Amino acid sequence: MSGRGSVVGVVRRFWSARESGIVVALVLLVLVTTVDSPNFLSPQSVRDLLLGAAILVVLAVGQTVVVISRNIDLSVGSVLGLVAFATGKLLSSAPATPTAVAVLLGVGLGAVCGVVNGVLVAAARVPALVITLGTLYAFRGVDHSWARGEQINASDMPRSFLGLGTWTVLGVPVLAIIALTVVLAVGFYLRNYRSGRELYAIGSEPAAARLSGIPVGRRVFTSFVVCGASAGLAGVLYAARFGTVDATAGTGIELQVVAAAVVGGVAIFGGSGSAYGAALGALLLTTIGSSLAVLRINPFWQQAVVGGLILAAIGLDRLLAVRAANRLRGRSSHDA
Amino acid sequence: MSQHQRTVRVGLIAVLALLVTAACGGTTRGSGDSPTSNRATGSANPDAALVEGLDVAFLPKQVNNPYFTVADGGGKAATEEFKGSYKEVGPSEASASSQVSYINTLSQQQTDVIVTSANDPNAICGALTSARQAGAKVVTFDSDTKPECRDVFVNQATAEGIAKNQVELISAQIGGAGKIAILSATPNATNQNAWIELMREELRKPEHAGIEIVTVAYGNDDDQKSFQETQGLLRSYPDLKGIVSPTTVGVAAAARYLSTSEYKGKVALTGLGTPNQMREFVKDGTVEAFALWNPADLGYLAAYAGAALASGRITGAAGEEFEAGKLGEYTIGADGVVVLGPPTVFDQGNIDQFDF
Amino acid sequence: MDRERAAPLLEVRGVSKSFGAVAAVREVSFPLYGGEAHALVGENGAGKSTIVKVLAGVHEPDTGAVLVDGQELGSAGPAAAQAAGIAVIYQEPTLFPDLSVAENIFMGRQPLGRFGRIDRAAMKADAVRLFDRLGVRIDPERPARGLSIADQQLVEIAKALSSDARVLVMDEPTAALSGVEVERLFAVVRALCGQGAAVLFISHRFDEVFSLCQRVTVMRDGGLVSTDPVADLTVDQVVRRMVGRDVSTLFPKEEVEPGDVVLEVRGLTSRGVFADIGFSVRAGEIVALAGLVGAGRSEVVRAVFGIDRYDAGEVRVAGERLPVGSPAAAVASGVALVPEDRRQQGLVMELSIERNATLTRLKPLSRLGFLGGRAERRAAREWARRLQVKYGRLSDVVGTLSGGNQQKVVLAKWLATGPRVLIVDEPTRGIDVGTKAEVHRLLSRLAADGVAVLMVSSELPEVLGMADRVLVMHEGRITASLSRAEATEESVMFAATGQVAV
Amino acid sequence: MTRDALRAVSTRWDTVLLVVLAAVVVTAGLLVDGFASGRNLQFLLLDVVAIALIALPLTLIVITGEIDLSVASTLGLCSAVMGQLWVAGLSLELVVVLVVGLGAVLGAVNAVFVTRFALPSLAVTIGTLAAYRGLAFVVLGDQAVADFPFSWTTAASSTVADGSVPWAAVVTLVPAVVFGVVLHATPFGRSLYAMGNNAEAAAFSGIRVARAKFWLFVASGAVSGLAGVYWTLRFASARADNAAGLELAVVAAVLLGGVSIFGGRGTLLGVLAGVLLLGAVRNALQLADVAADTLDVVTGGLLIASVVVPNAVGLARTRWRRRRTA
Repeated sequence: MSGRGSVVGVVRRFWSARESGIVVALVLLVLVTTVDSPNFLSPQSVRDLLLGAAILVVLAVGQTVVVISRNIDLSVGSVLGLVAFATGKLLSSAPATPTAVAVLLGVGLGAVCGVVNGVLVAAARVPALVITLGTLYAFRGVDHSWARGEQINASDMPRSFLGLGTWTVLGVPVLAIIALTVVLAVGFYLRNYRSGRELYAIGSEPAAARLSGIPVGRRVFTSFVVCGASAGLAGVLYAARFGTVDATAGTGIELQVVAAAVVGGVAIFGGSGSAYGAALGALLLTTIGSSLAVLRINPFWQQAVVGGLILAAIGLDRLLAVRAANRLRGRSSHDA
Repeated sequence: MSQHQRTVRVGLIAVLALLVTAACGGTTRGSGDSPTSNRATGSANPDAALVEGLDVAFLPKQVNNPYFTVADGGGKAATEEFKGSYKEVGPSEASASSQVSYINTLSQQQTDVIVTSANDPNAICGALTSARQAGAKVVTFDSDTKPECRDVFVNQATAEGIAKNQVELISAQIGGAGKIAILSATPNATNQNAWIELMREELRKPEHAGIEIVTVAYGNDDDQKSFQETQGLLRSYPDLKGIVSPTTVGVAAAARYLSTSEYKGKVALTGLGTPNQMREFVKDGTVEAFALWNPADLGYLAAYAGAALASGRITGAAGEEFEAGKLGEYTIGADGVVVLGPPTVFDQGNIDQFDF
Repeated sequence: MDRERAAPLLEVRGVSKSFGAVAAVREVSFPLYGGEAHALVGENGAGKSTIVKVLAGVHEPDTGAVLVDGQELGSAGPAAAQAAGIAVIYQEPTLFPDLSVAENIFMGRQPLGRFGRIDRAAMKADAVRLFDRLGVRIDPERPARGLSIADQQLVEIAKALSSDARVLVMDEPTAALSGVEVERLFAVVRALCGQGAAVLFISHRFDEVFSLCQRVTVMRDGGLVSTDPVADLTVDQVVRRMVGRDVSTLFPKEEVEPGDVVLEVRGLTSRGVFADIGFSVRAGEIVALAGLVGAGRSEVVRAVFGIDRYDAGEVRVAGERLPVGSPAAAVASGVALVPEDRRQQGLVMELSIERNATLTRLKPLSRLGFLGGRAERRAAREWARRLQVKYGRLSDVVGTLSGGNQQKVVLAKWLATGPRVLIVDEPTRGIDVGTKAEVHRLLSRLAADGVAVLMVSSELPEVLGMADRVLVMHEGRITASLSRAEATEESVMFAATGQVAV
Repeated sequence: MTRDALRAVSTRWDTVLLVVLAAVVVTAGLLVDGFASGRNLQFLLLDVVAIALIALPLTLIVITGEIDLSVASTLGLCSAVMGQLWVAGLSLELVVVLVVGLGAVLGAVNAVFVTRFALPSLAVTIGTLAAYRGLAFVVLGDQAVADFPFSWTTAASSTVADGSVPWAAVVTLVPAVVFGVVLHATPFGRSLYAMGNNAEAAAFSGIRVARAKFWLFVASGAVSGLAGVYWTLRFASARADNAAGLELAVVAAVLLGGVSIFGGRGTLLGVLAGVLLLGAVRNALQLADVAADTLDVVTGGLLIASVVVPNAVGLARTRWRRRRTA
């Protein structure tokens, strides 16, 4: 890691990485917005951006783990809602609960939901899209029938817990630090551990994975538990950040989560993509929301822009893949 | 290849032919027919006793929505008072089409009184009309439908009243002059749009000449979106003096954002919110005062209006009067509208007296 | 000879395995000794692949067991087999296209650094070392996607080597390799045997079996026929045991007077793949397209048929020019292609025999644009009979048939269209000797009936035995056009390796 | 192996569904007050017409191994445009033609991305799901157009002679039969199964895979546009958020109907039975005053059961067979 050569290498790797495309888009977006409205980059504003993205980032990273292995988890919004309500309920009825315990319980409940998905997908060998579409309805129904229209307000929860959503360390929101930790941990795991790489292998070619002796069922099961746990964590963070929780929290967020992952370069049919990309995708989507609000663009355009972005992202991935294939083809014919 | 071209050509010709036939003559906007109005028929008997054992069904915009849970709770209390049987049904997502399905079900169940809040003033009209033809009395509350589709609308406050109240609140908080922004719910929320329009009108009056609405932002009644929109407003209008958010989700989200930001105490915030959600922010000084009607009373009044209709005491015609339990006497206004009363303003002094 | 008394490294003992009502393998037993290469031969459908999958732990035997060092193999699937030191190279490569070559080799066995992290540098170095051993140069960091079939097969072999397996099972590893690569592979296998490993080698190429292996096991119809030292047998004996009868002439070429030019290709070019390809095929003629794997032969016929687009040139059938990239148009003008990859391209494995056999003729079989089902059934039965397909019911899924019978279904679906031009790409790859002869007879008869046949084949005897004319490709160009008289093993190989200028 | 067993069971899945549907209808008729009445039948059918319509082309699309999640957004955008065109003073007949045409164009956009650029339809239509809904809001904003002629809006829920079967349901039968015949009794339909199982082999058989998929997406768009017209007239309200989220209900019905999400398997009859089953269950539970949250749990449970049960039965069957032969 010393000398000019490695610097050049790092730069080159940056340019060839899929993530760099999103970074460029993000930078451009922030530049344009800042030119129009200079205090878009004020400390408070940046803090807000990070805060706003944190929950989506956690969800998108969890989703990445599942999507990489050629599955999908559509139930994350419902899990988030369920855990957010459960956390609120716990803290309003037992305000003395330490924040750490509340977080752990929330993550645990999310993981339990993940276990349900994982068992159905891995053991019953049923397509994840169908199962998680089913649990999307089912978890939300459980949430509703538990809440029965009850709303938990900020005043019902202890300040120490709500602080999780507002405190900053050296000016950086705690929420963003938690999200970043999750990104780094999952990203590091996926890149550097055998079981992480096996998820890519499963997503890339499931039949080959089975022949290679990879415990496919167990890995897929684990990926759903991880995704559920991250949705659980997101639920706890949601409760802390917004302070107001009812049974509808997180409704419809699953599409944003999938969109963030796809925009971040996670292939919808598995095998490639990274947690970092997904996190950047989530950050980009959130920033677009904030930018449009700041630029005072007709808010009706936002959804259309997000849709266009998804199409652009997958189109770009395709283009890059075709280019790379052409390059390889050229090279191998020279070697022959 | 040639076959492909032929297919395309045949298709084009077919489409053209259709267009030509369609364009020559046909139904245009001016030539449309209109439904026969079925306004209040029959005559009222002001002395009739309230019938016992009425089936009263509350159909909110969305079940498990805290606001409607409280409002329907009021309806339940009222129904118990006049010894009817109460139930609450409704979709878990706020959509007009699911409401139609529930109205049909209620009509099928021979319900005596349907009390509903419309997700769309037009979409549920047909279903309500056929429910009424099947014998049900229909009361709308909170959000009205077209007047010809229901018997009575129980309005939480007149739109003018709310607009006036909101303008007065913000005016007092920003010292009568400055730029303000509005943080609304969804772009097509009927109530909010009506109120915003009337607020603009109110601001044209000379005493509010110093106040200017710079923009309307939409938080979609979603916490995250409302947060973002609040941030956006403060970013794009550094000299903003105040925000009005006439929706409970929006005002709570905006308050929560302000309370932890550098703008706390510098930018005024008011709107329509529930005391439970807002208590913390009133106490920490983020919000000086805000308003809301009592949703429980709203449901309570709607239930009584329904009972009066079903008992034949009123028919929904203007000028008729009816007794609404603890709330006392109400008179039906033009278009079959009953107004609950002026909104309550909550501030440090009184907020602890309320729990909803 | 003292090995006879030594305990075998691995023993297949009384293994039976059924799928549904079909017994794929019945009571098969044979030993594998350390230091020996052991050939497993038999016709397609004889049960070799099932044995491979049992050894790999993919299938659990219904009865019997696999013993390694006298220990029964656990039932934990492929992982248990790997733990016992068994490595398998499958007939079809099983790589992860999105992952790097190095990761493909070491998946699940990556060298670890501190805290259980994968040591990428070590992994890359190990991969380079393996490729050096095999004498090939493949960039370990490039993704597996886009590798040629031969390179994929080499990665598979590297994968098996990397696991330091004591038992190496190779299911037709040489099918896609060039002669040089085969020699290198054999050197590695011999070295492994020298280190005491046992190798199970499955191949249809008897020259390879006889040059590499010390012992041969013959299977027929799911049962064991014999296990003997190779030295005690001749090719003829082995073939007789495989088919259970004498094989009639393998290349029953009929002499035909060629008619008019039916297929004409001019200046066909696809950048980076092949360039300036021109030839013609007459009615009644069989033209072979020979060359090494990777020379671009399959790519040419794919372009001719319209699967792939091309950048320049033209294809004419009976004078009419075919549009670029439209197989439907090619079919309409009487071209048929029996593709290289039967399972992936030739058949829809999940559909029934009947549906597959009639897939190319849906329009002609429909009445007033509607399909009733009866016409399809009749047509399928008729063609299954003509090609002597062995099947249970026509509604059975085609995947349940043996490889040879599957190939017959592919032929049936194309012959039913009554083609003027029949293109066959490796028509007998992975097919047993008996069926091979049947296919050759069929091609010969079709040519006699006036069909123009274009045949891509890597098997020189097949090329020399069947073709009226041989076109040889090298690196995307046609380097020689040889008449039947001119074509010899030498002349074809010279052109295929680019040593002859045109 | 499980796949084979799965197939054996699933070939009869539509029959199973019809039996379950009949059982639900009979049980509900006996136990739930007001279920077995003409009026209720009318309500039930009116509720499922839009889902049934959209499910028709979607069935074919899913059989080819693709998916179209943008259907509800297409419906919404078509509804919004219908409102604007009506306000602009065009005749309603012309508006209907234009709106269905618009739907076809929106479908063609999906088709171009999927067939020309070879992008996964799941990702593409998640993108257009957001984009079309966004455009709907851009077109109509927060407005609602409601002044459609009364004769048209009542026609949308009017009934055939005896008063219990809505015309809309009868009219839906026409495309249902068309799609059914196309899928099950034409060369085109047969080829859809082949390409759903193995697109490469289908292409090698001379089947125009891309073209078939292209037209299916166009059909899906056009039918969604038609459903948009129906929706707008039935609720007498053109709004940008019409039918938001309906895509999940449609996909649920198609999957419940026995169509494999991986393609290559399913029948139109099964899908129609699935649509009716979901509708009947919800209707009966609503009449029985079961809360909305329980309805969601039941819907989710049915969906999961529709894939888990055939799988489990298949596994049990192979196991049983193996034990018998062993």
